[in-house]
Amino acid sequence: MKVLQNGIGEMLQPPDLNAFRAWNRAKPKGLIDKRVSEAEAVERFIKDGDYIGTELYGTVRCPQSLVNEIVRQGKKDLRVAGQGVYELDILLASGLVKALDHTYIGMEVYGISHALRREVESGRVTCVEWSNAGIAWRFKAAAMGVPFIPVRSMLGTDTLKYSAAKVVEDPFTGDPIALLPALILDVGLIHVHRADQYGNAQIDGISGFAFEMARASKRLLISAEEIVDTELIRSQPDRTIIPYYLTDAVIHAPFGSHPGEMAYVYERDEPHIKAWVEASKTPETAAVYLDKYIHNLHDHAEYLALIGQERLDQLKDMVPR
Amino acid sequence: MKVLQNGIGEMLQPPDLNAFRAWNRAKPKGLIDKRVSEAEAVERFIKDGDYIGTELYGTVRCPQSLVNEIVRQGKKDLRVAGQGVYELDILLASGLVKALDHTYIGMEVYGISHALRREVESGRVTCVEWSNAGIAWRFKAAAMGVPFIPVRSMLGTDTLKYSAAKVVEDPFTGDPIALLPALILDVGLIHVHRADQYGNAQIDGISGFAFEMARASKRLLISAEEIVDTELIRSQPDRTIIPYYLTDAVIHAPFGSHPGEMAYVYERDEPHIKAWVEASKTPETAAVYLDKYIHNLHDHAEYLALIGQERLDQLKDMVPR
Amino acid sequence: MTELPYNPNELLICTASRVMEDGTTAFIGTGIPMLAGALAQKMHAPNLVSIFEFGGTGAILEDLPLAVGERRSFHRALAASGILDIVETAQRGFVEYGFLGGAQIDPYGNLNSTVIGDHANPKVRLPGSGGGNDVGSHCWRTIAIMSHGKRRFVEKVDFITTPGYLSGPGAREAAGLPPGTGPYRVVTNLAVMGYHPDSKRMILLQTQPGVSVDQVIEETGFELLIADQVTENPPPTAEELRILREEVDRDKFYI
Amino acid sequence: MTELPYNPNELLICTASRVMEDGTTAFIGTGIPMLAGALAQKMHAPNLVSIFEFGGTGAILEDLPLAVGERRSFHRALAASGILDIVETAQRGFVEYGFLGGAQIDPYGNLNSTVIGDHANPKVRLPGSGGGNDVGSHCWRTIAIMSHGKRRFVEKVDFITTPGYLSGPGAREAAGLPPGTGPYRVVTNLAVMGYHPDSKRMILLQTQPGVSVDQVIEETGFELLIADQVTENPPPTAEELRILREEVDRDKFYI
Repeated sequence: MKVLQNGIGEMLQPPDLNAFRAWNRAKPKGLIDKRVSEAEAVERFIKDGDYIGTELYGTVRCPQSLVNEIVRQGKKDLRVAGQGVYELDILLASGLVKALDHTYIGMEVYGISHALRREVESGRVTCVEWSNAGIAWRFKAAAMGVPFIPVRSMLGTDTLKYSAAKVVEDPFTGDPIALLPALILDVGLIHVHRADQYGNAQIDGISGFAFEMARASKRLLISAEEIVDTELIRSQPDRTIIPYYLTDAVIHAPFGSHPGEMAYVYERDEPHIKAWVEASKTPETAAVYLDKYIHNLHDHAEYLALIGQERLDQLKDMVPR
Repeated sequence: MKVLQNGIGEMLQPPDLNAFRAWNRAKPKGLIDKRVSEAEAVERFIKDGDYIGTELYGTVRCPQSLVNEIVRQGKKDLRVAGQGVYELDILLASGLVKALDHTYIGMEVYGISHALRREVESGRVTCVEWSNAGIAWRFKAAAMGVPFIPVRSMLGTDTLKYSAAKVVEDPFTGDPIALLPALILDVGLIHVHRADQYGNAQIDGISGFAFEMARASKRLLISAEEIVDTELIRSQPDRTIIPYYLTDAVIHAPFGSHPGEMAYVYERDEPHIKAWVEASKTPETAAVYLDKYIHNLHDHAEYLALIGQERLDQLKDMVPR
Repeated sequence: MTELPYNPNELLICTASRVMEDGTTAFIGTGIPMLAGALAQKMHAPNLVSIFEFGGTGAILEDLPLAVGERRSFHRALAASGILDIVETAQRGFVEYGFLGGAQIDPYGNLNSTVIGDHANPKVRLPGSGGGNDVGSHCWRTIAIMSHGKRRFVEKVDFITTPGYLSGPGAREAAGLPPGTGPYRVVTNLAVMGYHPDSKRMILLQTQPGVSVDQVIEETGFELLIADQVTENPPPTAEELRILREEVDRDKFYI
Repeated sequence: MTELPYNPNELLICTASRVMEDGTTAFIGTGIPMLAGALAQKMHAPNLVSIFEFGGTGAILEDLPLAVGERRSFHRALAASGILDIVETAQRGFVEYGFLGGAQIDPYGNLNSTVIGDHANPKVRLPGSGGGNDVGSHCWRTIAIMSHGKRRFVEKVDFITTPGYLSGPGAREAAGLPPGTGPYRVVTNLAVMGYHPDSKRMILLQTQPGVSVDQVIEETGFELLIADQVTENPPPTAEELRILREEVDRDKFYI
């Protein structure tokens, strides 16, 4: 089984499955009340230089209240699994990112990310390239507890050349196939529809890559629109996508995805997103935005107060019933 | 990336992912009414010598009405993914199996399978060995559309030696790791709680390996306790574990898992299972059982009539509400 | 030239929607592909199954999704799963069409959406592959939607983000990509192009209404093959425009 | 010897249940492990998390499951997923205890549940690995429950279905199995055994009530190491027996 090609990208987070096993063994398995504030969760579980990831992405079911708290506390030199929109744009504009396992950072229909351009073109942020599924597959490998996963994406392209993947000869067929290294996060951040105090979580609608990322994270912070009684979890165990033992902290975060949407609960705040797209065009205007919506506020409650109950109600009412 | 060990077991179904892709491309993608009887489904979609698999296993959510029809039509020389209890015991006792990718065939609390002993010790059935997860992982590889999957099971054992797996040196860490070949079924048989006429299916409770097997099957037969309107499917799309385009036939099979159980619907018929354990001890007594419950009956409706409405109601009533 | 009854986006959308056959599956990305897919569903392809990257399958595209993961992408869908179920479904060969875009395309349909200039020292850092590389690797037939110009249609892209035919015939298979897959059409404001079956190089098939072959050649930065008979793509019909404006994009988000 | 207040199965169940600590996870198989797990939950380990192979996590074991996939295995559970989520959770190192059985065991804890005689020409075809090999590969500490006898405790098993310490110290790691995992205890009707930290060979730790060390040696088909101080495993307590009979196995399915 020959190695045909080695990606030249840096392995930002080398996979050590045996260390991951030892870490997981030591995690508490009892039913413990894990509810904390955003401030406490970020303070206790995220360190400068950590490798973090956010799910789903910045305008859809995004752990935005946690991302805002990371910016507020100025956790820096972060390495980030880079598939995102608004949330990663905010981190980049705040100068907290050192390196990206990059697949897509942009503003979707609003085009390219100005923060990404500034940070990468200036050399302040380095990028290792992957495809969207490539990043999710790397989480899947970690979630399976194996060091790599075979895929047929990325082959023949510069995306693979500038990644840390390898191309090998499949020992069963002799054909070339890509092997992507497992990606184990120091911290995973996932926003869900509901969770109980122990960290059992449910998601409604598409689940993005929450299943894989939750299982690929050494520390897992779950923010939830709603905290529910464990009896609800036990009454429909097949709805549990994240079992409690994976979870380190549970944060009650109503409208936690704002300005992003939450399927069935509230719509995205389009004017707010557009406002950021405008503000992000220069460091100065971005700084004004970040001060107004993050630094000048103590917590998510003050953020929601600033957005205003009237607007939040509108976003709820926009959801088709 | 060195190959350190090659299993000496026969590759009963060599994985050809490119042929699988071409097959899947040709499957109809439109919404077509796929409802047929057990007889028509087995007649049209299963051939002598096919490689088949059943999910979950023979006393739990098992496609028993379809397995009984296979026996009734005498489809022979079957190659089977061998993780089962009652359902595979019935196939073995009927002499329809030629080879097994084997992990477990037994009667659970009632001990070993007499049919398995007779067929294998006589040399009529050959076995290639795997672990339970090993077989499911092979389905997962096929479901992913890749030729193999890395795992840390089976290493160092005769289970691997007598399988068709390989052990290679992980090119990222240098450690030995097992690669299991994808397992693509000619026909997969899965029993579910409810499906619509197009083959969109839902399962309540544990899902065993239905997700993986459905996606690893060239032809997929879905039997369902209940046929529901597609509007119900569309009203909760996150409950769809098997999307319609995977499905070739939809069979309405109330009590389709009998004598096995169906979670939340009916309990297992313990005395009936015990009766088979007794009957299976000799070819003669097994034949009497098979005549009574399969060959002397035209279809599943006659089978249910033989079991009797009173007994079926009891099995429903035994489910805790 | 007189005022046209449609705008450039409307032309692109109608052209792309006509490319898709009924009863097949299409991997739908943000923007114009969504409108093309929705229009096709309402015109000639009622059984076109829309597949969205982050998990939506078979959604009814009543309202226009603004993002591939948002709730409209699984509105009354037949299934709502996750990104890997979707991409693995494509990897298994279930997805016929895929839509792609990029800042640069070369004669073999290779696309760049990663970087202008050197990767280590970029002139312009672009958003990156996203799902593009996955779509370009696994879908049977990919359709690139571009705005036509010399700086976008180049002999050599700065970075191959998404595989076209790579270096030419046989190159995809040699790289391990699934046989029989690859670029199918390029739809631009000036023309519709395909690929020569033997050389796998881009070939002009249709010009957009009022556009000459010479114009297309002029705006293309590499030697473009020309079909024996280049036809003119019919302009958007009144029915297409009505559905597009009144049903598909009521809020005029894109058009 | 007078009539004992408990039967052999009750002794095995109580002994196995005592081995499990609270606040950990146990991969529960059909039969005696289920009763041991349920008893432990009701005795000293209320926070012992039961994990069933086919998807049940954290079930309340009110009624006794007859099979690892049946509805009692996810009764009021915290999660009901599938076999691969469970085994991959073990592969990620989350599962502390695993229960195993077999027809033969050797001094290194290797187990045979596949075949007696030659694989190509078997004397007795056994049920096979099932989840055994997975449990023995991924769980941190495995507990084998056997009935003690010369024909079961053999110098060399006919077939290594499930890995113990294989050929001895370092062999699991050399084979690629996760470091720090392996056989922990063997619970039989005659004794409780562990493994020597250096040689990884089976060592007698406890005798069952009324059983002598010589008896155990006599019934073991290989040289058994003997701990400096072999204690006697206390007989099942009245409380253990009451809970076992009145709550865990009301229907007397196993006892």
